[in-house]
Amino acid sequence: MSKPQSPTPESDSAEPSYRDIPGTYVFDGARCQRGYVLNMFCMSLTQESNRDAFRSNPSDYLDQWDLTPDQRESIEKRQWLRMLELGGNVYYTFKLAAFDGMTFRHLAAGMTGVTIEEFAEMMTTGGRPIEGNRSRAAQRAPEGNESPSHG
Amino acid sequence: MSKPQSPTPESDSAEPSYRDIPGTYVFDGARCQRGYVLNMFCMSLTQESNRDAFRSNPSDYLDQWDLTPDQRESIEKRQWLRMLELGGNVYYTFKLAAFDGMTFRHLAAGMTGVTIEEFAEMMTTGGRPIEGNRSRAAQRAPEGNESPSHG
Amino acid sequence: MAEIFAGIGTSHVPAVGAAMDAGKDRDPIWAPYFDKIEGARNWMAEAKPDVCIIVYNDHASAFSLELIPTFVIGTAPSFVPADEGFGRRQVPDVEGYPELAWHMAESLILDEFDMTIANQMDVDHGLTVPLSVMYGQPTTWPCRVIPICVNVVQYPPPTGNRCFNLGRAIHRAVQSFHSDERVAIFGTGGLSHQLQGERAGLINAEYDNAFLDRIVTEPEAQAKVTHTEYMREAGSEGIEMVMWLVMRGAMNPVVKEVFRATHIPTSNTSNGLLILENSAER
Amino acid sequence: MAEIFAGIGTSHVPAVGAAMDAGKDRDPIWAPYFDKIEGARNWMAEAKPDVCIIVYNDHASAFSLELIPTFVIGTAPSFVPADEGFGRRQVPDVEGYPELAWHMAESLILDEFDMTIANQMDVDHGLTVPLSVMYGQPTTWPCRVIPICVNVVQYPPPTGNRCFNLGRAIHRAVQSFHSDERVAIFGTGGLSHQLQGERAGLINAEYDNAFLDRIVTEPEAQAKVTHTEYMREAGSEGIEMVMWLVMRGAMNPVVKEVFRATHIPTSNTSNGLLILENSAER
Ligand SMILES: [Fe+3]
Ligand SMILES: [Fe+3]
Repeated sequence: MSKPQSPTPESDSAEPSYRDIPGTYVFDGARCQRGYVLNMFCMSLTQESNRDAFRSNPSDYLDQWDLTPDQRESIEKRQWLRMLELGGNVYYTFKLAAFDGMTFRHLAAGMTGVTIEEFAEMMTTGGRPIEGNRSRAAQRAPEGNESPSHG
Repeated sequence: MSKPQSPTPESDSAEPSYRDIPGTYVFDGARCQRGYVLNMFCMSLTQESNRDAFRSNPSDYLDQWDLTPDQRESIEKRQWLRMLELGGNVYYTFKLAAFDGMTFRHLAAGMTGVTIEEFAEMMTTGGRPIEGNRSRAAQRAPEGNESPSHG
Repeated sequence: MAEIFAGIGTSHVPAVGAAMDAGKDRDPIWAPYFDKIEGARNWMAEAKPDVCIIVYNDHASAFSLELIPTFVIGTAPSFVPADEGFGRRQVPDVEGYPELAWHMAESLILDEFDMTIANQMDVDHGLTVPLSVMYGQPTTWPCRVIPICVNVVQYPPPTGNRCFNLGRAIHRAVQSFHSDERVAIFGTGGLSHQLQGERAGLINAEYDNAFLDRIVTEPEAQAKVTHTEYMREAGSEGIEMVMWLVMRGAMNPVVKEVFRATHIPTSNTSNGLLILENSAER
Repeated sequence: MAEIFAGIGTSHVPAVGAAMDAGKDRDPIWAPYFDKIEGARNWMAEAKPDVCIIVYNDHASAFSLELIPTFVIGTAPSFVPADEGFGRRQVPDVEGYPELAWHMAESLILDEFDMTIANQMDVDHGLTVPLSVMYGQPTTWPCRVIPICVNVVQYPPPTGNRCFNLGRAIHRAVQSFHSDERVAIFGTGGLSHQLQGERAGLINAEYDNAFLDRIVTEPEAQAKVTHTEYMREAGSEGIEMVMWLVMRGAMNPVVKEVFRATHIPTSNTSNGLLILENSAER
């Protein structure tokens, strides 16, 4: 699969074409429904008084939110990628990361399973390349010239 | 001025044509800016706890709102028409009227300076007629065949 | 595909809901109105829509002047009656339909309507009174509801033309949904009334009747009517009538009028109720 | 009439604001970026716009998933920096321009854009970082600001085409305002970046450079690019680039590029900065 040189309109209807993008959790209606409570919990941490309450008693504070057991565990264990799988949106989960004193780079390292140093090194050397990271279908294709790439 | 038999598009630009409608306070941007605090005070009365606070100490409760002296007086004296002149919107001022146990008919009677019985009588006999109530310009015209009418 | 098979135009006068809630609908002052709408309730009991899309406006209940959205679509699983200043209306909670509502939201936005999506929202008399008008007093509402909330309180509301085109886009959105459910769409508000100012109490029955005729047979011409004309002829709150154009736009070009009633007044309002079914031709 | 004389496209990376706030902009890691943008700051000091319209997105700061507006216009007299999870950013409050903002709101809605009007709203790094980029660290911002906030967090954002047309409508709205003030419009966000998932850290410099070229010379073609292409090629958060189309739509068809800089990376983002002036021809 060769790289498209000029933008080719793709249909946004039916089975959404964005599902083909690898390693990407597009925050559509289905995810928004699934993650609503998880994200609203994260959002609550933009208020100082809520940050204080969560800091002083995390378990009591989490009890106030109607999270699924999986979602609650993902929060307690800071499983950043799993939060996305359970409907989290990165701008919301970042509120929790910021609560922990993390930056977006820390969060990205957490989601991609590398150290912050490794992630920083990838970014300062040009970031994760687009080649090999465009399409799930191409990654599965036997030719393999869109195989996963990690920078 | 004869009654338009079919709708004639009017421009909504420049000096707005709606300013010609008599006895009508179109809630445009200028009014919204002027009445923002007054209306948000009224809005606060949709919460039971705020109604309780306003009931038990009206003056203290009003102190919390950055009202102009005129606006505050219009609220304290329940000058319903004056509230509109000062930027009030009827759906908001109705929150205050409802707080007082009034209906929209009571409020309308209050704004038009008639008794509730007189207002009810006008409504049950067909309401305020459109003839004579279409246009300020026509009301001012010497022919006078659009003179104010009160049903 | 899901299908919009009927359009219902109705006023949403709070006093009508209050009369029912207080058990006063058989009182002499209210009986004539409720007698007139019995045919509509019978039609509804027969038609049994699976889903009702209700186009209405919020009256400083869920929204305030802090944030004024032009078009809102409610995607929540349920909607609670709002406290409009004297406690919540004692009617059942409204069951939503998140899957269809999200499908519509995505379709409408990609169709270039700038919707606001509400995942949580109280609903006021603008939505609950039309349910009471059509269904009476069941213990649960017999349909799922998708609220479409239109700003008509802050000037300027969306134009009549924009409302009509939103209806058309809603038609496309519903038609592309995977279920085979039958959908009714309500356009609510109006007819002529003015709640404010020295002109409060205005009623213009002639204009209202012409509006009802034109909504049925000449909706595209009606969609061109300006805000100033509505406010002048039908009263400042008569501008709510633009919401009927959303309903009409979601129906086929040719429709069959199956019910019409008018009553003057309920509270301060010229009350109208109209039911349209799609004709075979589209 | 007021006039939009310049368009500014800029990333709005929070780390850029944080570096300035912490006095680290001359640190070895940051100096190369700030050196590159000095020409833009000099241009700004010369150009002195009276008003800046800033098209940006809120990042779960002023708005949450409870209510998701597609297009917001801020009509407040002032806007306070939001608490994004670690206290408010220590930069001056942003002075609004209610009279022009209301004029625009009314014009845009009658022009059939379904705006949400915000009379009160906190503004996050999406708006304050572009001010920092262009103005540095003054004690008060030297212009009045009209925030235009676009949803790009919840899928689907408005289409590129809709954004471009909103820009055109903003041009019409500003042009019909009675003052003779000089207005700059900012399109912010992007360029390529992805903050989430296993693909976090994606950068596509080739795509970004092509985008910058096309924004200048082929905006109508760029307006046809789909959301999926942006997300695929520029990363899930690269979708922010649609907001540059609002800026471009508000400019004349032919523009002069007076400044361009790119820098990879600031934080996780391919950072772009572009300044356009209107050519004589429209
Ligand atoms: Fe209403
Ligand atoms: Fe951003």
